[in-house]
This record gives sequence, C-alpha cells and structure tokens, in this order.
Amino acid sequence: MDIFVTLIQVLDSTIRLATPLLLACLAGLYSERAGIFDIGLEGKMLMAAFFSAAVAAVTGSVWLGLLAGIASSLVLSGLHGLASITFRGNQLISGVAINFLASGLTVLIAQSWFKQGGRTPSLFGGGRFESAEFPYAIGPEDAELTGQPVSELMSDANSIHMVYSELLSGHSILVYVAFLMVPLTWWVLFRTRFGLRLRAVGENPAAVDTAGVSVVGLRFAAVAICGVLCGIAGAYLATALQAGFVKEMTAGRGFIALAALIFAKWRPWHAMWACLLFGLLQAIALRFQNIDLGGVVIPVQAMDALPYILTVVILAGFVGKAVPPRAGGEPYVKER
Amino acid sequence: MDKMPKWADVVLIPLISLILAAILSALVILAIGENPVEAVNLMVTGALGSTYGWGYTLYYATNFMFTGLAVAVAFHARLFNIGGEGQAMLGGLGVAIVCLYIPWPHWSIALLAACAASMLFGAAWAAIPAYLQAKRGSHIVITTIMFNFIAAAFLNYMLVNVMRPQGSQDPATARFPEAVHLPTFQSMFSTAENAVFKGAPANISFFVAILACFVVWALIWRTRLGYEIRAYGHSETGAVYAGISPVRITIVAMLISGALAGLMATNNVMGEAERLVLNSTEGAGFIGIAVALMGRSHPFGVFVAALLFGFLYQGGAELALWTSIPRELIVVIQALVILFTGALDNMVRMPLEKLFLGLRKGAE
Amino acid sequence: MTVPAIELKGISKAFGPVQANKDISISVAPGTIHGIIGENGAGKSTLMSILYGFYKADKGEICINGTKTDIPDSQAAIAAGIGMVFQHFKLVENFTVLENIVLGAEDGGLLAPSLSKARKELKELEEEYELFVDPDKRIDEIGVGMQQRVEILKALYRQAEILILDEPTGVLTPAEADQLFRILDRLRAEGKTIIVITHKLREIIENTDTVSVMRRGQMTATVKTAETSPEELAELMVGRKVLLQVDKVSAKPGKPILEVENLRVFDQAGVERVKGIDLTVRAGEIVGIAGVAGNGQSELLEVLGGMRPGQGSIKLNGEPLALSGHGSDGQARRAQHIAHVPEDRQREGLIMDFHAWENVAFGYHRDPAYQRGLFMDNAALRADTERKIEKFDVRPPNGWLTAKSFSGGNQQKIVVAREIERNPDLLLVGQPTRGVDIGAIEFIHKQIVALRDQGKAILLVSVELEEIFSLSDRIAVMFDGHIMGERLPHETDEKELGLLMAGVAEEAA
Amino acid sequence: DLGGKFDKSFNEAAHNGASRWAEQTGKTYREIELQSEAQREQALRRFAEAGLNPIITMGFAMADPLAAVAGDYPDTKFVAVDVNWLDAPNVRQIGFAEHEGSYLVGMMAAMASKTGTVGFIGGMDIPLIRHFGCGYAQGAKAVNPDINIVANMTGTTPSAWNDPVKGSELTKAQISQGADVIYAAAGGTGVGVLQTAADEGILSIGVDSNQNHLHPGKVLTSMLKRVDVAVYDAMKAGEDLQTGVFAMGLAEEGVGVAMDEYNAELVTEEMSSAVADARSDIINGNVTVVSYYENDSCPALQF
Ligand SMILES: Nc1ncnc2c1ncn2[C@@H]1O[C@H](COP(=O)(O)OP(=O)(O)OP(=O)(O)O)[C@@H](O)[C@H]1O
Ligand SMILES: Nc1ncnc2c1ncn2[C@@H]1O[C@H](COP(=O)(O)OP(=O)(O)OP(=O)(O)O)[C@@H](O)[C@H]1O
Ligand SMILES: [Mg+2]
Ligand SMILES: [Mg+2]
Repeated sequence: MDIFVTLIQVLDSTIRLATPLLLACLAGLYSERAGIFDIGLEGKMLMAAFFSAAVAAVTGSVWLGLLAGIASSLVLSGLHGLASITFRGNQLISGVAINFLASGLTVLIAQSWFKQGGRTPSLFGGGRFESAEFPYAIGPEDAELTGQPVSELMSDANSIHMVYSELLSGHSILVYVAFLMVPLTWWVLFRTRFGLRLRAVGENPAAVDTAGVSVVGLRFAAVAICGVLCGIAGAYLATALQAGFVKEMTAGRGFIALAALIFAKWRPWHAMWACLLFGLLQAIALRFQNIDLGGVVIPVQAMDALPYILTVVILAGFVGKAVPPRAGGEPYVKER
Repeated sequence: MDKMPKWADVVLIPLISLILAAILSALVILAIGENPVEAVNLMVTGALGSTYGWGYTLYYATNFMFTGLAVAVAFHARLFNIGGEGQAMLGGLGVAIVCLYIPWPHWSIALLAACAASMLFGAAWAAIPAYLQAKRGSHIVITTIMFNFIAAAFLNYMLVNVMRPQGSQDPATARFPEAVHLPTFQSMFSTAENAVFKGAPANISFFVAILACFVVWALIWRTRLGYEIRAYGHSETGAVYAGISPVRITIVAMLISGALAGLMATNNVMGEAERLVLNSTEGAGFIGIAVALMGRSHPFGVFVAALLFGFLYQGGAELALWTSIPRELIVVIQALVILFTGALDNMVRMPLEKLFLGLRKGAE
Repeated sequence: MTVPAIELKGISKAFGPVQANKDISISVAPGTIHGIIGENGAGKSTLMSILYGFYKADKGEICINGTKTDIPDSQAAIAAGIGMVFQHFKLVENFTVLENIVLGAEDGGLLAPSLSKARKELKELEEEYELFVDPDKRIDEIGVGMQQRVEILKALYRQAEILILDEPTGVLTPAEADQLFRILDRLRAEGKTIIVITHKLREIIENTDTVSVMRRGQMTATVKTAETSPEELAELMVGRKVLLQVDKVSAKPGKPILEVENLRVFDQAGVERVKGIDLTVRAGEIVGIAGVAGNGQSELLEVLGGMRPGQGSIKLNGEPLALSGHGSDGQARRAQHIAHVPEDRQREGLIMDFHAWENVAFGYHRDPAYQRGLFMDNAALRADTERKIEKFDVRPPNGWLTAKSFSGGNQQKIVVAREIERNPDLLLVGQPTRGVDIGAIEFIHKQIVALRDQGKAILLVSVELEEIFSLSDRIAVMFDGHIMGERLPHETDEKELGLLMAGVAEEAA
Repeated sequence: DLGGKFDKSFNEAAHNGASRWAEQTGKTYREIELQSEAQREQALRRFAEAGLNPIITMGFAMADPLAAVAGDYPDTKFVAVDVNWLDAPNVRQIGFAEHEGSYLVGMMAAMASKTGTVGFIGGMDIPLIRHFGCGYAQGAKAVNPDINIVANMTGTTPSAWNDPVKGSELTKAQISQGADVIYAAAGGTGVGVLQTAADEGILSIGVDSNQNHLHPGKVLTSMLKRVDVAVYDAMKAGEDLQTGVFAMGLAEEGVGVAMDEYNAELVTEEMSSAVADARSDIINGNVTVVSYYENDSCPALQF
C-alpha cells in the first residue's frame, strides 16, 4: 500500500513536471513539422512566463495574464518567422538569439516595472490558476474541514479514490488543456487539410508551392501555433505551478522539450510519452535522492544526473535514428 | 559570377547589421531610462580604452574562440555540437588534475601537458555522443544536451566530494602551484616603467587560441581530412560514393570538436582562476554556438565574432561596475547582435544585392 | 486561324547575373503538341516555370486562349487550366499517391471526403488514360515512371487544358516513353494543348506538331516538325554540325578484366536486389546493361564501385575484390583502378556546393599527386582542373564556380572527365547522359569509346536503349535481379530486348 | 555573489543593510552584481583603484580572489562575509554560525511538526548548504531524537538557485513523505518552496532575511543571518573598521530566529521558551552544535 501511495505521488508530480514539457514539445512539433526548426522554445516560454505573471500581478486576473503570455510568445514567434521565413535566415541562429533576448528582456523589464530584481510580485487569488478539484476528490477544502493535512486523508482513502483524487483531480486547468492538445494535434495533423499541407511543407515546400498553396502562409501559421503553445507553457509555469515569475525559471525545459520532440520522432502521441518519461525520470530523481544500496550510498549528484543518463541510454538502446522532416531547417529558396 | 563583390558580403553586410543592432540596443537603453551615449561610451572605453580593458576583452574572446571553433568544426560535418559547455567543463577537470597532482618544473611544460589533458578530456566527453550518433543514429543534439547536464553533476561531485581541500567551504580545488601559473599579458608586456594589462586575466593561452584558429583553418581547407569532413557535411551519399566513411568522419569531427572545447580550460582554469571552480565555463559553450554561426564556421569569422562578444562581456562588466544598469542589458544586446548579424542578415543583403546588380547593369 | 492556346510575348527572366530568358515569344495552337529543345541551361525549364507561375518573369506578358492573363503564382496557373510536370518531380516522398494528388486541391477542411472523392475520380482517369497507379503506395515506394504518372494525374485531376512536361522521358524506359506519348496523343485528340521539353530529337520528330529551339536563353527558331529533320534541329540547337551516331570501329576484346560470379546484393531493408549473377567484361570492350530502372543494375554498379556490400565473388585482373568490410569501400576500389561515373551526378558524383576544382579531386583526394606534405596541393589541383575543363570543353570554363551553378550537361562532363582521366582498367558508367543535351551526349560517348579503344574494360548501365545500342559491344539485359540474357548489338533489336527487359525468358523470346 | 541582488535572502539582506546605511548617513555606495568568475577579482581591483573604502564582498567564493587582491591594496579595507579562513591584515572576515541559527529553527520545526517528519530543501549542493542542513537536523533531533528528517538538494548547476518549480516539486515530494515543516535554504528556489508549503497548508521556514511576511501565518519562522547588520556595521565604521576574523553566532546576534506579527500565532509559548533556553545554552557552551565543516560530515544527517 505504502509503495502504491508513493507510486501515485511520483506519477502525480510526473504529470506536473511533464505538462510544460508537453506544451513546448507540441509547440515545437507544429513548427518543425512545417520545416521551421525552433531552438527558441526556451526563450518563448520564459517570455510568456514573465508577461503572464506580470499582467496577472497587475490586473489580478490570471486569464488576462494567460493572454499576455501568449501574446508575448507570439511576438517572439513572429520574430522567428520574420528571420527564418521572410528573410530566409538561419533558423538555429534566430532561435539562439531569441533565447538570449528572452532571458535578458524579462529581467530587464521586470526590474524597471517591479524593482524586485527580475521578479514579479507573488500572485494570489484570481492571479493564479487554481487547481481544478473534481467532485468527490480529496482536496484542500476537505483538509480544511477535517483539519487533517491532505496527505493523511489520501493515505486513508481507498486506492481508486486515491488515484482519482491525486492523479486525475487537483491539477490546474492548463494541465488538462495540455493533454487534450495531444489528440487534437494528432487529429489536425493527420485528418485535416491544414495538417496535410503542414506536413507537406515540411517535407517538400516546392510540392506545396507548385500545388498552388502559399508556403510562406503555411509556415507562418505553424510558427504562430508554436507561439501560442509556448505561451500557455510559460503561463503554466508562472501562474499555475508557481505564483509569480523568477528569472530563468524555465531552467532549460525548452531544451528538454526539444530533446523529447526528437525522441518522439515528431509524432504527437510519442511526444506525450516522451514528455511523461522525462517527467517521470525527474520526479524519481527528486523523490529518491542519495539512495543507500546496502552501504554504498549513491551520491546525490548521480541521482541528479540520472534522468539525463537514462535518456541517453534509452535513446541509444531503443529509439535509434530519428529522421527530421526533410525540408527542416532549410529556408525555401526558389531563386539563388 | 557573383551578385555582388565579395568585400560587400564579408564587410559591408555585417557592418550594417551591427549598426542596426546598435541602434536597437540604444532604444532599449533609452526605454529603461538610461543614457545610451554614456552607456556606449562607458562600454567602449571600458573594454577597448585601456590595456586593462583589452586584457579582459581578450580574455573572454579567448574562451569564445575555443568554443566557437569547436562548434564550427562540428558544423562542417553537419553535426550540431551543443555540448561545448560540458566538454569545456571536463577539459577543466583535466587541467586541474594535471596541474594539481604533477609537480611541474616550469609553466611551459605544464601548459603543454594541460593542453593535452584538456583536449583529451574534452574529446573523451564528446566521444560517447559521437559514437552513439555514428553507430546508433542517436541524435547528437539530444545526447550533447544531456551530456552537459551530466558533466555538471559529475564536476559538482568531483569538487564537493573529492577534490575540495579539507575545511574549505568553497566547492573548488586548491590553487594550482606557482610553477604552473601562466604568464599573463601583464607579466609579458609590462616594462619596468609602465605596467600594462594591470590585473587583467588575458594570458598566454590567447596565443594558443590564435594558433588553434590557424590549425583549424588549415585542417578544414588544406588537408584531406578537412576535405572529407566538408564533403560529408555537404552530402552523405556523395561521401559514400567517394569512399569516405560516415562513421569515421562523424567520430573524428566530434573528437576534434570536443578537444577544442576542452582547450578552453587552459584559459579560464589554468590562466585565470588558477584553480577549478564550479560552473567555471559560465555558458561559454553556448556563446560558442552563436560565435560559430556568426563567424559562418570560418576560423577568421570565429575570431572576429569572439572579439565582438569579448567586447560585449567586458563592456557589460564596466556598465555593471559604474552604473545601475542591470547586467541583463548586455544579454539583450548580445541577442540583438546575434539576431541582426546572424539571422536577419538577408534583410540587409537582399536590397544590397539589388543595388549592386543595378550598378553593374548601369556599368554594362 | 484560331486563337493560340498559349502566347508568350517578350518574356525575360534573370537569376541574379544569369539571363535565363531573353525576350522570348512563342505561340502554341490549341490541340497541338509543341516541342522545345535546347542545350542544358538554355532556359527551357525557366521559361516553362514562368508559364506555370513558379518563377515570375521580369518582363513580358502571357495570353491564354487569347486573353491576357498574369500568372503570379502556380495557383493562378492552375486556375488558368495549366498543369506542369517538372523535370525534378515536385512530390512529397513520404506521402501516398492519393495524398499527393489531393494536396492543394482538397475540397473542405477535412481530409476524408476529399480523399474518397479523389479516389473515385482517380479511378475514372486511370480507366480513361490507362494511367494505372496504386493510390495507396507511398511515393518513395514506386519507381520514377510511376512517379511521373502521378505528376500527370495531378495535372489532369486539376482539369488542366494545357499540359507542360519538362524532360518527361529522361527517366523512362523506351516502352514507358512510347506509352507516355500514346497518352499525350489521346490528350491532344481531346483538344488539350501540350508542351514537351526533351533532349531527344527522335521523340520530337515522331510526336510533335511544331518545335521551338532555344539557345543561351533565346528562342532561335520555331518550325513545323513535318518540315524539319533531326540534323537541322541539332544544328540549330548546338550551333554546329553534330553526328547523331557514334562511329566506332568494332571491338577487339582482350583478356577478362572483370569477372563476376554468383553476386548477390541485399539492400538496407534486407530485400535481395541482385540474385546471383555472373558477368565478364574484357579489356577493350563495352558491356551494356539494359533494363528497366530498379531491376538491380544500380545495385550491381554500387557494389562494384564500393558503395554497398555484396556476396559472391568479383575478380579484377584475376585478383579477388573484397565485397564487404575492410577494403571494400570506394577508396579501395579506386586504388584497384576502378573508376565510377555514378548514376546520380547531383547526389553522388559531385558535391554541389564545392568548387569545380574541388570536385575534380572528389574520390581521388588522397591521391599523392594532390598532396604536398601534410596538405593538399590545391595549386596542382586547379592546374589539373584547367586542363580537364579545357579538354572536355566544360562551359562556363571557370573552375571557381560551384558545381550547382553548372548545367546538368556540364556537371556530367566534370564527372566524366574526372573518372576517364584516371585512365582506369575498369570504368563503371551509370546513366552517363541522363538529362544531357545532344551536344554533350555526343562528346561523352566519344570519350567512352576512346577509352575502350585504349583497351580498357567498360561496364555501362543505361535505361536508354538508344545509348545501349550505340555504345555497347555486348548487351546484357537485367530483370528482377537476374541477367535474362546476353546479345550482340547487331544480332538483336529493340523489340527482343524490350521483351527480355519485361522479364520474358529467352526461350519465349 | 552570483546569486543576484534580490534573491529575497542572502544578497538582498546585504543590499538592505547597505541601503539602510545610505539612507541614514546620506552617503553613497557602489554595488555590483557579478555575472562571471573573472569579475570577482576585476571588481575588487576596480573599486579599490577607484578609492572606495571599505569594500564589502559577499559569499565564500570571494575568498580566493580576495586573497589574491587584498595584498596589492594594503590601505584599503575589505570585508568578506561568509569567509573566515584567510590571513590578510586588511580584511575583516565575518563568518556566520549558520548552524547555530539553523539549530534553533530545527528545534521549532520539530516542535511544530505533527507528523514527526520535517524537511530541508537546499539549493545547489555545496558545503555551505549542507552546513545549514546539518545544524537544522541537530536541532530537530535535540527536540525529538527519533524525528525523521527529509533532506533534498535542488540540483548541481547554478540554476538550482533559481528553479522554484523544482522547489515546489521537492516540497510536494517531502510533504508526501510526511513532512509538515520544511526549511528552505535555496535562494530563489526557496520562493517556490514557501509558496507550495503555503498552498499545501503546511509550514515552511525562511532563510537569511526575514521571510515571514511572504506568506503570513504560513511561514513558521526564518533563520535570520544578519548580513544586513554586518554590512551596516562595516559601512558605519567606514575607513577605520577593525579587520580580522569575526564570528557572528547567536552570541553576537549574527544569527537568530525571526519572531514577528506574521508568525506570532504559529509560535507557541513552549517553542519560544525552548528556543530561548537552547540559545543561552549554546552561547554559554552547555550545548555545542557540530559544524559540517569540521570534518565534512554531519552527525545528525546523511547527505
Ligand atoms: N533557380 C535558379 N536560380 C538561379 N539560376 C537559375 C535557376 N534556374 C536556372 N537558372 C539558370 O538559368 C539558366 C537556365 O536554366 P534552365 O533550367 O531553364 O535551363 P534548361 O534549359 O532547363 O537546362 P536543362 O536542359 O538542363 O534542363 C541556367 O543556366 C541556370 O544557370
Ligand atoms: N536553384 C538553383 N540555383 C542555381 N542554379 C540552378 C538552380 N536550379 C537549377 N539551376 C541551374 O539551372 C540549370 C538547369 O537546371 P536543371 O535543374 O534543369 O538542371 P539540368 O541542367 O537539367 O540537369 P538535370 O537534367 O540533371 O537536372 C543548371 O545549370 C542548374 O544548375
Ligand atoms: Mg531544365
Ligand atoms: Mg536537364
């Protein structure tokens, strides 16, 4: 039972950790399926995290915050599009630049607005995404009533109820959005005209062009979607998981998402599993530091590196070669 | 027949792009309520106005040259080595081991040994991703990212649990013995009457970096190996036709790349800190990506780009010293420079090309 | 007279400094097949791409059925009833045939209905024109011939009244080519207007009503096909007399150079491509391997050239060659005096972004002659390049151009020069003249024959029966990984070979 | 230190001390946030050459550069906070006895805990932080010998100081392991810890500065490290401050526990009295808190 409880809790934190990865990963998926590589996910998330928190702090409305976050991330997407689609620049450079830009601007603006050293004021009440408690799920209010901490109530509850309350219920709405995005993305990509064209433009833009469809239009659309999803990811970090923005709070998650994307070979469902895997590995590493294996204490650093080591092992062992969309990273140039 | 003269492509375009970046930066500075002219003035005098400033500018530039070259070499084989950071960390470990545990009679020999060790460690750290890419097709971008994290954890372990001197609270190795301290520019160029580069960390490894630039240039454009690396980078099928082994090139290119990244340690660890501290690389590995991309993967381009970033770093430090401008401003300026010179260069090129074509048409 | 279906007036187009089209005007009558010929880089593809809205013209106007129409993009072209089959197909490799056909012509936001509708109409089109393809196969699973059908179907699916084909037969077997032209005939009969770009005069003479000749970006002549001759066209095109037949003395085969025994080749997927063949090539003879593309010829060449492993035994001058592992790569082969003109010059034979002079060393870059101490002797290389460019009359004669800025013909000349000049014991040649203009074809053929006359062994793989006939001293036909039979050129004819290529066994033939 | 000026704890405390001095005296001071190892020495030299005096440095990482620089500027006074092992005549070295302060909050944690499990969350895994954790553990054990202490480090890269998300997850993990009081010594990451603790309805303990006000009624207390005082004093003394090694322990009011209106109703009578007793015991040596530094290991906690 106790192990079961632990398991549930680890899975629960897996979901929380996986959500920002998943959103960013799907964002990258749209962009790269359309042939625009994007290592600027990190920067977009960070920018969105800041603006969502900032606006939420000022207006006290998390929804306005979310919008602001999405908008700010869209601006960066537009920049990326301008550089890599309109001016056929190098997509990697543009991505790198966007990451720098975000990590600099966020703190700079935060400093001149809030004077709290690149931090927004802590959010409270309507400024944050409350966790959505399902009916009959054990949540804080039960804790209020019984006066026991949630954790105790949990361990008393029966397993089904626990899974329901701990795993399914009690996450921010954005978590559910993120996981709903997976089937939605799959459907859009493989069941709609837009999806067909999107995939085509990532494989062979000339084919799309000669079929009488605008390559530029499609790619900008894809980049825009990428912006929106990164925006949600950032807002989730700052206004749902946390109550405010702290500089560099994305802490490399954009790159992990990128890894997950390649890991998943640019496929929606696989992307979800990849992100859950990364989340799980991190959750485990966080949960079990310096394990004692019969006298031999595994140093905390080893546990800290574990997710990354396992990633490499799994990648080498099971995933094998990942072939990106053929036209990926290449600007579409007709005339030289 | 080109669309415009070469000088326009290599000089004019970057110049205009830089000016655009500068203008935007100025606007940003204005926006946060500071005076751009003063700021720029402060940066320029601080970074280039004195031998002291140069001492720091060149010190940073040295780091970026090594990591930039590392990324560039990999790029020629169409490999994206994001792992410069981790490889440089390991290089640092190599240097520390060599310098701490072997009594060296003279710095010159120590430097040679340190170079060897840092290259060895850096290359070793690049070897696994390289092998996995070549044999298992595991995407080098993921593996190198992961290896950065692993390197950080490993170094932390070494410093906190193994190499830290008893009683010191600072997770760093002991100072290296006098004998292995590298000559700084100060000691090299100062004369009795006037001391130059006073206190600046720029040191002899700057020349190692210059040397590395030449070696890489020769390697890539003058040797068989370089020819094969470039050929493979342009077309794998072509390489197979010509009997160039993709596996071999992938691994060799990454080893060279890792070795170059590792070499950085001779500058920041052996030359400056004279001990190994946590996070000694400070993101130079990532700056290296920008430097290589901006330098178009050409050693000379890398050299120039590295100087530019060195200038931004030192100029930024001066700003932080004498004004209340947050240090992040520099990051923003870097971003703008990368953006305009690297990604938006066509925005400048396209109109210029039209212009030059027009001129030529006129001439005919 | 009727209004022309297509009328181009004063079309000009420059790619940067390159003037691809200079003030070109033609008009094509409805319900006719119009041929366009011209050297590589003459501007044919460009002109047609402009008509299809792929490129924008700098000057000039386009009239369709007498009404001035401006065509800024392919969408407009499609709307104006124009369809085009590009020289390099514009298909999405990992999409199915159906998806490729539907792409851009879907109706409604959802795919399912469009696909089922397309599937139905495709059936009808297939019936009507005998253009059979499996709609559910992926493009990279079907041969080039099929891919071309898909391109044509794409155009027809969009109700094209005007059909442009850029070098359609370059990749087809004679049988496929004939069938293509039968289809074109039927289309013409229905009143559709067709423009065909080709390098093959025979096709022009046999199939077109009128023909235009392009040279250096200009339209040098437009004539009624009935009133002209291959020789005249060739002259108009190249600007000098060209011999359409290679004249060569009969071969004097010497000792066997290459002996292949029971060679088997498996591809990455583990599918057996070459199923145990025996073959001998003697000094001083050209052995031509005929066959429909994809019957194992390519794999045969690639094994011999060290590009992929195989099983069995191969002897060169009696010495066995390694077929896998160490000593079986391209470098080893070159060391053993085997030279190789690969089938795909752009993906294999050349590094498109290298300068011509760098490409001249490609594969031989480890040759001591190109080394000075540690380094490559680029000066020597460039000198060498000058010579080859001069001797093989590569145009433009500038070693500093990148390979991709030469036309296919000239790209091919660079490859052939590099390989033949090694003066190898055995020369492997794959599709030496695909997409190359007759001027260049003539030249390249001469070089190959010359090498033979020096007593070297040559193995030629080509899908062009004409080429096989005019070069080979002995012809082997491959089908499904087997050699169906060997023939001497003067003892056989296209019909018999055609049967063998179709897999009909000797007895039956 | 590299942590940044407003980490809501360590460096911010120094900043507050400085600004307090500036306000009271109307004099001005210069400050720099370092962004690079190489700048440590650079900043010292530049300020020294600019004639600033005294020059105050924050964090153990400044020790090494100081050792190199101080000698070159004999008539400049330096202050090194968190450093006590240099022998430089013109350096005032201030070592805080964080373990003593941590000991006290450890006691409070143990007393406040209903579940008999308390947590510790450190930032980057470095000795200093283990030093904190060690004192904390001893305090907790002192109150309840068989108390269960969950200790975690956020990470091994500098981002461990700025990863509130990880902080939250660690907090949740510790809560699920039963912890109902958690002590965060993790810079910016701590913000996440305190936040989540508040959200999950358990108690947290702040560090360095008084962080009680961040979540009134949810933060049990804060382990005060009076960096602000140290800085303030140093600045007040100005040119003529005494150099040498100074230990800022409980006795010197250098460390302590924060009691204010925000945590008033959380702190029971016996807590405050117990803390008071322990405090005096430590000061007059009846109780000694083992420092992690003594032999890089902790009697009460396994890292
Ligand atoms: N996309 C392009 N960008 C730049 N230059 C081009 C482009 N396409 C063609 N050119 C130039 O325009 C000229 C005409 O090219 P085009 O493809 O029309 O020749 P072509 O007649 O089709 O040759 P081929 O018979 O080999 O197909 C070439 O010399 C080439 O240098
Ligand atoms: N994007 C491009 N940039 C520059 N030149 C080009 C481009 N596309 C085509 N060309 C040039 O146009 C000319 C003809 O182009 P095309 O694609 O028809 O090649 P080709 O000569 O027909 O060779 P092949 O028949 O093997 O394709 C060649 O010189 C080719 O290099
Ligand atoms: Mg063409
Ligand atoms: Mg052609």
